[in-house]
Amino acid sequence: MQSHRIQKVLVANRGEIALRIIRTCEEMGIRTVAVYSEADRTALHVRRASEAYEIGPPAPLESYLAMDKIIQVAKAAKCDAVHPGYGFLSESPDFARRVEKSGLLFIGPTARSIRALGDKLRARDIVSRAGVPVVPGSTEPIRDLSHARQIAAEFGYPVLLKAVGGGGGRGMRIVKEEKELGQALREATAETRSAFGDPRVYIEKYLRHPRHIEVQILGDSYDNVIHLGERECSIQRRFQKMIEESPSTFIDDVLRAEIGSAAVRAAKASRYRSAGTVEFLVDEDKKYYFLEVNTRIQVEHPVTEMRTGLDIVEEQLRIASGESIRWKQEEISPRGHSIECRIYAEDADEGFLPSVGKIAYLRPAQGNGIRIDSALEMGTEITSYYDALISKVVSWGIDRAQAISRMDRALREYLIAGIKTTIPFCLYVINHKAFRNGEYDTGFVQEFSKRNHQTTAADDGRLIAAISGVLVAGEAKEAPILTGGSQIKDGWSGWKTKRIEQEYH
Amino acid sequence: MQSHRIQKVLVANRGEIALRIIRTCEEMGIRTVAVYSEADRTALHVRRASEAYEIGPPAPLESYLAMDKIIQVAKAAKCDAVHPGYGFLSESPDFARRVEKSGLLFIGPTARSIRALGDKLRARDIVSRAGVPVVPGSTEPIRDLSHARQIAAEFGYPVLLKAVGGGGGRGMRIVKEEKELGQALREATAETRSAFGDPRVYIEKYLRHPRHIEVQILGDSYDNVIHLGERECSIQRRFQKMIEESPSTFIDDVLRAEIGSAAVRAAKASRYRSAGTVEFLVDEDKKYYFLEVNTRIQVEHPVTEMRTGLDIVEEQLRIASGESIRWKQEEISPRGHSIECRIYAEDADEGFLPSVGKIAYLRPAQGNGIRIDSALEMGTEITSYYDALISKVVSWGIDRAQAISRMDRALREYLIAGIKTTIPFCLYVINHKAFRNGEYDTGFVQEFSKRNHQTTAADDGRLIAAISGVLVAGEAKEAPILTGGSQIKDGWSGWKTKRIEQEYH
Amino acid sequence: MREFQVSVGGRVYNVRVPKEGDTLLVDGRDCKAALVRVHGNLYSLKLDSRSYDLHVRPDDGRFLVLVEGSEYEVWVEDKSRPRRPASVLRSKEHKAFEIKSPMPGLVSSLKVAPGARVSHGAPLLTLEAMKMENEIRSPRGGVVSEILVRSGQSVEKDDVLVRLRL
Amino acid sequence: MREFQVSVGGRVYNVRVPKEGDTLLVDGRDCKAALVRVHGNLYSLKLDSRSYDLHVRPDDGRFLVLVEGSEYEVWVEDKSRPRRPASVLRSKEHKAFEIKSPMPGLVSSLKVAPGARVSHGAPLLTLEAMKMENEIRSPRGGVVSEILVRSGQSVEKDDVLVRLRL
Repeated sequence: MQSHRIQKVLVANRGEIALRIIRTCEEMGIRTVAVYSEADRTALHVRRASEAYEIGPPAPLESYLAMDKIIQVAKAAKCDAVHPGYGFLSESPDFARRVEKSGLLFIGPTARSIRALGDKLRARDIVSRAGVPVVPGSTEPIRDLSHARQIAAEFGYPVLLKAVGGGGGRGMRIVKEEKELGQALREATAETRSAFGDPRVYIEKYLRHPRHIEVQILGDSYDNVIHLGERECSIQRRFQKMIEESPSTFIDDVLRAEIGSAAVRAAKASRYRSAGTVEFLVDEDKKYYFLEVNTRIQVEHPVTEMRTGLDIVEEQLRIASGESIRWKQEEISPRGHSIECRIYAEDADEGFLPSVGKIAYLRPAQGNGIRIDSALEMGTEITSYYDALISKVVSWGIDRAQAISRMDRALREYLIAGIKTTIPFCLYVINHKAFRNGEYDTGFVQEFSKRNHQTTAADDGRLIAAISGVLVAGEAKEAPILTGGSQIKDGWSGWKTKRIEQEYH
Repeated sequence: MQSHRIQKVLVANRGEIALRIIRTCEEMGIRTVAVYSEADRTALHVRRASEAYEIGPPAPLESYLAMDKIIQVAKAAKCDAVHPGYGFLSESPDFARRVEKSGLLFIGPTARSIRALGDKLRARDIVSRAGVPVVPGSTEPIRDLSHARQIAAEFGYPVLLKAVGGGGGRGMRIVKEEKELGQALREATAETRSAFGDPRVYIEKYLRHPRHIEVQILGDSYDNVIHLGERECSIQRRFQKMIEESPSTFIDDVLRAEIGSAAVRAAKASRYRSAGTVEFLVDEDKKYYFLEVNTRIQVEHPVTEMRTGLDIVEEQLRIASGESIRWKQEEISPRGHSIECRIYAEDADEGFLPSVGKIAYLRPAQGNGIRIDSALEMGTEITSYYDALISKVVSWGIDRAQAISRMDRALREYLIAGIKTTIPFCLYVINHKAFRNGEYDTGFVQEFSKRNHQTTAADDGRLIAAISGVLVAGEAKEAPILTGGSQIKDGWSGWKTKRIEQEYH
Repeated sequence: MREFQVSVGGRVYNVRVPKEGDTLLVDGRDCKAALVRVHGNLYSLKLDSRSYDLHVRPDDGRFLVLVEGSEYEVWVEDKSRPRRPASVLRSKEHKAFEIKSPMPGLVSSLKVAPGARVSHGAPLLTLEAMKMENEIRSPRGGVVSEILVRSGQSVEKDDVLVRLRL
Repeated sequence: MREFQVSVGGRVYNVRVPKEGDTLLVDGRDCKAALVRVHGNLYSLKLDSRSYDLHVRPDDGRFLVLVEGSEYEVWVEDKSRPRRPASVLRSKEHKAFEIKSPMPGLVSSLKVAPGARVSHGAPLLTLEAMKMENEIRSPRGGVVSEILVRSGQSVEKDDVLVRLRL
């Protein structure tokens, strides 16, 4: 493969990841082309790109998933490469193939790798041949209920039904006992078909209290692979990650090195190119099992960037242009601790109900050790067309305690008005004893939901809301109902220092 | 000295540095007390502090410089320490002494150190006894014009008149030849008296094309001193720094180590406690000369934090509480490159004329490698009462080129509407060939002003402004003057890719 | 002295505001409070000496108040004006209560029928949106007086789904 | 086709806007431009396929336009409406020109006298503010018709300092 300096990249995505890719391109002197749906006319990724083209209605199938239109724009705008981001077309081997057939570089793995690793059974086969342990499970798709019964019995309940055709928790079902198997199989098959156009499911042993630990890898076109350390992603809800951190508190340096080299072996076995993530489950006995490979930039990649100082998107662009990896494994020396909180437009107190609306006020957190990736601005409309992830807050600290304190400070500073967000939920988690002690597993959020916790220090918040309601109500009416005028005034004075909690709790 | 965990800190400052100190306190679980003038009722440092008290009218003498009121609030609010920030009372030995006499910890050096180092002649004497070279100059204050003539003749013109009583460029005058000496002496004396209440000036040899390089140091109460590497601050205007970076491109590792150890010697000679900065000039022959010690947190401290991972305010708080320094010199291993651009409310194209007004729109830059320290929010009033520094943009990169590219990207992303800012000027500098090559000295900005450069790519900007003026004018009138309605519309489409520069330049 | 009854998330406060001074009486206890507008709907509340950033949006007779990341619905009733007819606020808050769709979506199933007595947090129906099944729960207790949607129906944000009799 | 004359920082553009379509004629050259409002005074201009974030504040007959960090004063005159009397805009831009104080401060010295012919950039007076001596220079050429302040006088932001005859 010849080295080719990339001049212009089409970013086939939207939201924070599109903006994040555009930023790195701009820093590298690479021009960018944004594509956008009718719903995103004034989106930040559109305005920050060098050029932008509308490609269709809001529904993803007609815009961000419309391969033909996207490739057509890339060619018309004289791009030489396409970056798919995450989600949308990022793990479509067809898209990768068609991009490359059009004479454009695909910033990601080869179509062949995406296809091989996207078939979860094939991926398990490839990596287990490379000597990496996989979660015990079936080696072929489930044919019917009796086949499922037979395999489940072999591994023992609980078992997990999983999609062959794709990852990310879609189509997954936990089956605790045999009588649940029939319905779970029907649901999983239906969900899998609709998510991936492939109804095949297979069965894995369900590990109890596992930790989700993944390794960031980089591979080039010359069979070089290095890893950039691990991320712990056990704070999940319905298999969707919510909080990630690096390093993991659960593993020691010996296991860390072992998992890192297992990830490199897995990547080499699939001749992996570009940035990717090898996911593992680690059980209570600290045994690790390969889960899957995500063949794209990951939402949580910033925690690795904060620790290593590398720009993973830059490395992707360099690798795509034919460079070999610039770093030797021993040159990668992560520093400190990093945490990412995903901010979703959801109401955690109402079962994580999505929240839509216009951003009425925005004040991002800033300062030392805080990085925010988002495409929010005042006036941005959060719609139900797209993913509810609206912002990522990433903290770095010299140690885990500092990374947590900074995250806490940043989440309190961050104001997003107009929609409900998971900021209170994230505050709840990072201040929870189990999280502070690093003693949590993938069941954490489920426990939270079961116990019907409220994330908010409800009494305090309600009291403050009540008082401000009274005072604003006084102001809102043209004829002030609060005579004396001292409730809404231009300033304050006052010397009392007692905390309100002391009085009202 | 006994170790005493600090519980509550009064922050005797405003603006970005007050907010920055409050953030670290919050992260350390320390409560904060803000004081504010009538002009700052809704300032962010007031709202982010645990408690806040109004102390007087906008004029600094009646509020942020009012020692009595500040100490009174600190005691009434049961603080155990006072952080002075930079500027205002930070280098007043009287304030430090009075704080400590009130039973509060002063987060900074001892009053004795501040007094000794604040007297610039005494400081030169202390450090030169410790074997650190100082800029050639007089060892006593100037008595009168004939005394000045005699000393100037001894060192040869040009010479520099400098205040004995304080630093920061106040009262400084360059004298190129003898006939200018009389007026310069009068002006310097007057300015010095009004700035520091001390009319004494002295004479230093004026170095040609010097680089301003300073070393961040930390000292504790047990005579331990370490340094955190250097900062190059040669982009200055009227002796006010505008852009700083670390490491310096001008010195090699041998000189770097030498200057670092000279700084430590200088600090030890003055039994320095807390964070401080030892400033040097380095001439064309790479000879270095001690300039002065800044006995406080420095505006540009974030570039050191970005590289070392340390939080300098946290170290100040720990040292003030009686801890010894947590780090050995060999544990300090700076990584990558960092640059700070100071954003002033000034119009660089009009001789850096201050600009006042309300922030009409604010969109901070975000993303990988960018830290913004500011206390701006939409609606913030920029007044002429206080310093024109409204924001600091700090970038980090794995190397200098990346730190510059990221700064460039961030400055383009950063929107501050409603006042004029030095963002265009900073863009001009960091894209200037001399800066890119690292070949600049303290005369850079003066050269810029002399040549009457415009910072803006004027033609392009004017054309865009003109077109948007026409289109908004069309929208502004109730009856649209632009029939057809397609100029202001809800979206765009279009396929032309040529750049406007190609057409209009 | 004016008197208000304020309802927030199921809790009711009695707030008395004096003609002069900053000291409110909240459920009979002293509370020094002053509010200042920062910009637009952003306010700073100083309660004793602590300050809080608040975003307060008037919305359909109530206030949506953002406090430390959480949004509260606040209903304010001026008890000092008893001679006015029952206000809109009052009728909304105390007589009938409408549960609106928080987002556009597809009603996938109904969990209650008219006449059912529901408590705070009881599931009313599920809504498919953002690729997820979302349970809509009752924000307060009452009796279901009307269900305005059926399974399979598309709804827009703010469409009324269910009416409760309180 | 409507015709505008636009003055920005000493440069004058002739802009023709067609009744339909996005293609403007700027000084006779084609230019595909579409403006969309993002929020408040924030706009996004798409010029050919490039986009620019703009903040546009109407201010006293002109527009203050922020483009890539720099603020421009834009004066727009509608040439298609010749029958209207000379507008306020026009009189301000083309007949008399007022130089206002950009900030509160103290006039420390005057550099010109009435009747003086000044060119773009000529120093008019110095103003002490923010602890600095600031030179106020003429934003355009003309003849000083009136000086409204004297040395030692305090001025507020936007006080008129000098009037020019253009």
